[in-house]
Amino acid sequence: MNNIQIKKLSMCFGNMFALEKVSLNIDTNGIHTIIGPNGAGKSTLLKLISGHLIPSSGSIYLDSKEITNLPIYTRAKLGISCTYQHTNLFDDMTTIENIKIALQQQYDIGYKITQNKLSKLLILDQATQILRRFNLDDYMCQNTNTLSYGHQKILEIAISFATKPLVLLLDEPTSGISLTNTKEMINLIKQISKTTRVILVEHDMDVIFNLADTITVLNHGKIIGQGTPSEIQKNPTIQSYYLGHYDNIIT
Amino acid sequence: MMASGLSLIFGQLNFINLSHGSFYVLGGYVAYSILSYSKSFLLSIIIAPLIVGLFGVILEYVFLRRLYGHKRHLDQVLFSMGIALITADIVTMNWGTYVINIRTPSILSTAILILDTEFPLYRIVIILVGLCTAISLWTLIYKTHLGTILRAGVFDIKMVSESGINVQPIFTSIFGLGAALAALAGAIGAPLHSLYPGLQFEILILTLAVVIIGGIGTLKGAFMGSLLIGTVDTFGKALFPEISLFLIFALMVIILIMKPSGLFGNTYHYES
Amino acid sequence: MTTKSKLYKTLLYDKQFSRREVIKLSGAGAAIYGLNSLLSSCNTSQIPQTTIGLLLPFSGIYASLGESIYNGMRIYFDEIQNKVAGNNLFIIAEDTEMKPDVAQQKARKLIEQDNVDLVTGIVSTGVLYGLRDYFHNNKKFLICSNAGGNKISREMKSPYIWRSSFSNWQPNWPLGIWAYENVATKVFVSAPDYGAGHNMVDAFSNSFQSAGGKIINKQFTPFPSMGDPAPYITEIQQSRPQMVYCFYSGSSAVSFINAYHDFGLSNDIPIVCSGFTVEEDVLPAQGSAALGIKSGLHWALSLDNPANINFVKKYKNLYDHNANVFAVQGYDTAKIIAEMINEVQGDSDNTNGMINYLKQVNFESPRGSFGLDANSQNPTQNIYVREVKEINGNLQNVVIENLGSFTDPGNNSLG
Amino acid sequence: MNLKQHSIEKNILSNKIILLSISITIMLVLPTVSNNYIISLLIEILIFSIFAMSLDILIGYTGLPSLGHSAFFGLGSYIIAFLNSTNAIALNVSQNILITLPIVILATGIMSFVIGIIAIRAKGIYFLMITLAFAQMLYSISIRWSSVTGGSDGITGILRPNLVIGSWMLQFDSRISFYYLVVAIFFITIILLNQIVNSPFGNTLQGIKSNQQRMLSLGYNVNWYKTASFVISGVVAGISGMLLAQFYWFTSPENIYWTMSGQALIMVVLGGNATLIGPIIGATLMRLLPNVTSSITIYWQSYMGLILIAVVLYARNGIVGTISKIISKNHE
Repeated sequence: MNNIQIKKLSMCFGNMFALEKVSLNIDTNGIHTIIGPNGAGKSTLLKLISGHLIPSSGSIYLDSKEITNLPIYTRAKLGISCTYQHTNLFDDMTTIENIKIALQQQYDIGYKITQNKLSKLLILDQATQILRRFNLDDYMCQNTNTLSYGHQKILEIAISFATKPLVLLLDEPTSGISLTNTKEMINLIKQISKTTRVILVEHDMDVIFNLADTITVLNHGKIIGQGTPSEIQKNPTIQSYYLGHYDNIIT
Repeated sequence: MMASGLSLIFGQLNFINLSHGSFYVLGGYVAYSILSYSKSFLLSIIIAPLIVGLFGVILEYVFLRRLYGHKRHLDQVLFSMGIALITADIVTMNWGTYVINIRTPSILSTAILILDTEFPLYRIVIILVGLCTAISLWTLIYKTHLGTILRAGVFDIKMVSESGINVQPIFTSIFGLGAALAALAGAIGAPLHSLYPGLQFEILILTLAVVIIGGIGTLKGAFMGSLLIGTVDTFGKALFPEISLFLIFALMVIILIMKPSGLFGNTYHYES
Repeated sequence: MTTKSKLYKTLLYDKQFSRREVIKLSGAGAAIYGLNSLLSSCNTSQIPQTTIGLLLPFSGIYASLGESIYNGMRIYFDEIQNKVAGNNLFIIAEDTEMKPDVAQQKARKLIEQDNVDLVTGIVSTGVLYGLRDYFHNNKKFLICSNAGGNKISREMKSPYIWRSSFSNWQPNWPLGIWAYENVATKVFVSAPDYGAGHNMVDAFSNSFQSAGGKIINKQFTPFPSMGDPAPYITEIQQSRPQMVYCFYSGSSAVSFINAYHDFGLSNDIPIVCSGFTVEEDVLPAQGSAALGIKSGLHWALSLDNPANINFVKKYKNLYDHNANVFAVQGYDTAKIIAEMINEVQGDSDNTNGMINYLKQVNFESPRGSFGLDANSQNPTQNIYVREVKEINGNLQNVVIENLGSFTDPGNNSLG
Repeated sequence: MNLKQHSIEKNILSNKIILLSISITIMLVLPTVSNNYIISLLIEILIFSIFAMSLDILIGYTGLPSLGHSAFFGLGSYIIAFLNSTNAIALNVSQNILITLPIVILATGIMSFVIGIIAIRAKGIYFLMITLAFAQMLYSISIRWSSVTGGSDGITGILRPNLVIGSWMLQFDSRISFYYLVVAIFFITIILLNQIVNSPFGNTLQGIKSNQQRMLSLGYNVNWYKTASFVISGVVAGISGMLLAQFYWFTSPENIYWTMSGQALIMVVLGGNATLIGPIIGATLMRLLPNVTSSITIYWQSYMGLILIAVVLYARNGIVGTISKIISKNHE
């Protein structure tokens, strides 16, 4: 269940291939990580899955249902939720309002012009619980643009999580945040992955080998390796291609 | 094409500058005043743009630089409306409410034969002036160092200023240049259109249409936009005179449906 | 109360004031007065006085017309020392901006807050029609001093709305026959695409055709601004008619006539037009491009009658440029209003008395002999054919023929 | 935490009810103490407030700056002119507001749906322009198609409505009775719009204004919501246009011209967007300002221009936004 299948996916920008005939099956539970040097096509792949980009050719399946050309919101309804590399929140709202907006979609009441007290309380309660789970409850009534960058990134994930996704796509969740926040983030992602499949694009090797259950390595828009963290570490081609300069970290 | 198109050549640096209509009108009126003092048409079309250009520089320096950025388009529209309202009063205060016309200079006021029909020489001169302006602007923007900075600046002010270039003065002077061009158009267009209170509001809507059809922030877009509108307007008037006004807006809707960011619009601005 | 009277007295007697200042200050007076009446709801009729509300455009493209009408009125009110029926006369002017909704608001203000005795002014037909039901339903008097929409003399007639200016039909119908007999038999017609444009064209073409003439083409151009007239001129150029009939006013008149001249048509194809196209307000801006154009109107600057000579001279002295037909309309309107109020001894509630007076108005106006027609509630007046000629270095509309006295038919039978 | 939040919300709600009932009372009592002119000013202000509020749903809540809102305002006024007026054009369906109002709502609803579904594809300033283009197209139709619209002369003789239920009839012929009708519609509109903007649907709209992309990735069909907001806004604008036409007994192409949209836009921005009270304050000022300044100076346009520039530069949140900012600062 909840497996994502990618077949011969290509994406061109002008004459340049960002992805070239990438085929990939993500069918094991847990955290799947996509790594690769800058410009390898990791973010592009993620955007293709979430629907922010439409591929030049190839197809994407969620549980053998084709989603290649579906709009973003339909995929979201099917259970694919994503976060953004740069934070993308509702700036002029408070933290809890951010979560509420996600929840009201989750409960499918976003179009209603009346709301009874019970559902109001239910959503409030849910939102508080989620914030508590992400350790954001202290900032509940603060405007999101007054939060620290680290907290903003956590909130970013919390919003996506609130929609109860089947697959959560995370684009560099730890980039640009402090060490303590990074640790917190790692824990959170681990927790989330117990209930939700996570696809993660990351730079930080520490994070990757801490979290990943499986790893896909991309380079120049092509897959050059796949496997568990230990397999990847042992793979000599990948070693020479990519991991060379991380030797000290791995060992 | 037509004189009003000239004022629109300058598609303005990602700034929805509706005060162009006001500059156009001021250009015409100032030229009229200079003409009645100096009796020289040439002098009036040289000095009027300088004065209005200076006015534009002051305006940019004091107010407009606070309003840059694509999130503030609405503010820009409202600001320009304010300027248009004030200019309307300045004009009636100084030049009265009667229709004013600048006489075509006598050397140019003959009609010449083109393909068996008579065509006024002055209009041909205007088209030539318009072409020259367009070409020199194109050279400025695409062939000079200044132009490169400018284009980069429109795209990403932060990046350019981080690379150590101060873009603000350049923007100011470009804005002044834009104002001066509009004034020039107003001055040489005045013999055709005549000047009257309320002119700026008509120009204002036309300016918007041109900028939008061409796409914001591109010189090419503005040029093509004014060309397209000019053509549609002229042919529309000739072929379907009764719905010519309708045609321009229908064209606008069709283009925006097909390309929601204008013909040559920068998708970068559109996305964000 | 006293502040206000003083203010108006000084204003209306002192000719040194320019119009702008007058409006500005009289407006201020009105505002103060309005506030007073709001606060104390005092009875305003302690001192005998007559107040006239004036609805004119003072901004936008018709601003010059509003100004001319106001100036013309002032000349007449000065002549009678601002006294009617023994009362002091006051004017409260409001800017209608050519918008029906603004005009409604201003009309209500004048009648309901300022308690004016009657309202006059109105330049554009749209505004007139927009106000029609208000005046009709509330039984308030409106003497229209310009707007020429035919309907107000016909299907939209109201006993309370009279017109001292013209109906769009009026100058054009006689002109059609004259043009057929004196200029050419085939005509190209061009006018802006709005009510007045169609009214004028219909009147002209009906009489032109009934006389035996042929209309080659009718061209309707965008309103209010025609933009660049070149495509229209080119169309005329290509169909090579014997004559062009047109109606334009304000800036369109200037750009149309100038472009017509620039394209070299003025020597080949004569223009016969509605008089507004080459009236004194636009003639200076048209200059020599207008030379030779023949037009039909109910007045001309050069009309040789004592009333006109007197009026034209006064106007020039006071305002430093030539009078125009709008100013004359203002002058006549002022006269009608003043005499009507004299007739009912200042009692503006005496509607029957006022209507009876209006039905028999007859006097020598600058336009020549002038009367109001009881049927159409519109003037009976002479229509003149004028030609733009250069006299002593000045361009002037010279009367070349008096077509006689006409009145609106009061129905749509003649176009 | 929950309880606290809840009590705050409850507090706000009860405050609103108090405010509403006070203003209703004032509105009902006013005619007894003021003169005719004040009432007609009030009627205008209320009608334009409804118009401005409808635009605010688009600008303030959904973040769609429209410069073509006069299209629906004018449409409403023309439809009522067709439905019943003494003019030859009219169909004279009925004077009963229970019949005419639904027709106006339906017609403007369909029109705004059609225009909306096309216009919402454009974003930001392009949305502004495409709405303007639609309005200007309607404007030229209204001038051109004179056999139906009366051309530039407009349509006169529009009748005031009545209310007929069975044999019971209420006439809104006189100014006072029409005033009460407008007051009623005004408050119904406020209550409805207030309900809408504070509902989950309202939150969705505000989310779209704040961050459209995020809304998409949360699974919201953004275009659907935008269209819905466009339709709601268009319908309310149509109702206000209908009322104005009935009040003036008249409609003309000027009601569709872009300056009418511009006026509404200024009302919203001046008063403060994303609040319902803002557009009302804006409408009040805009209708009173020319009335007051044009009596003092003929250069009232400059004052308008200066105010506009000042708002853009110094008070981007409008009067209401600025005042509430000052208050909250003082609290701190």
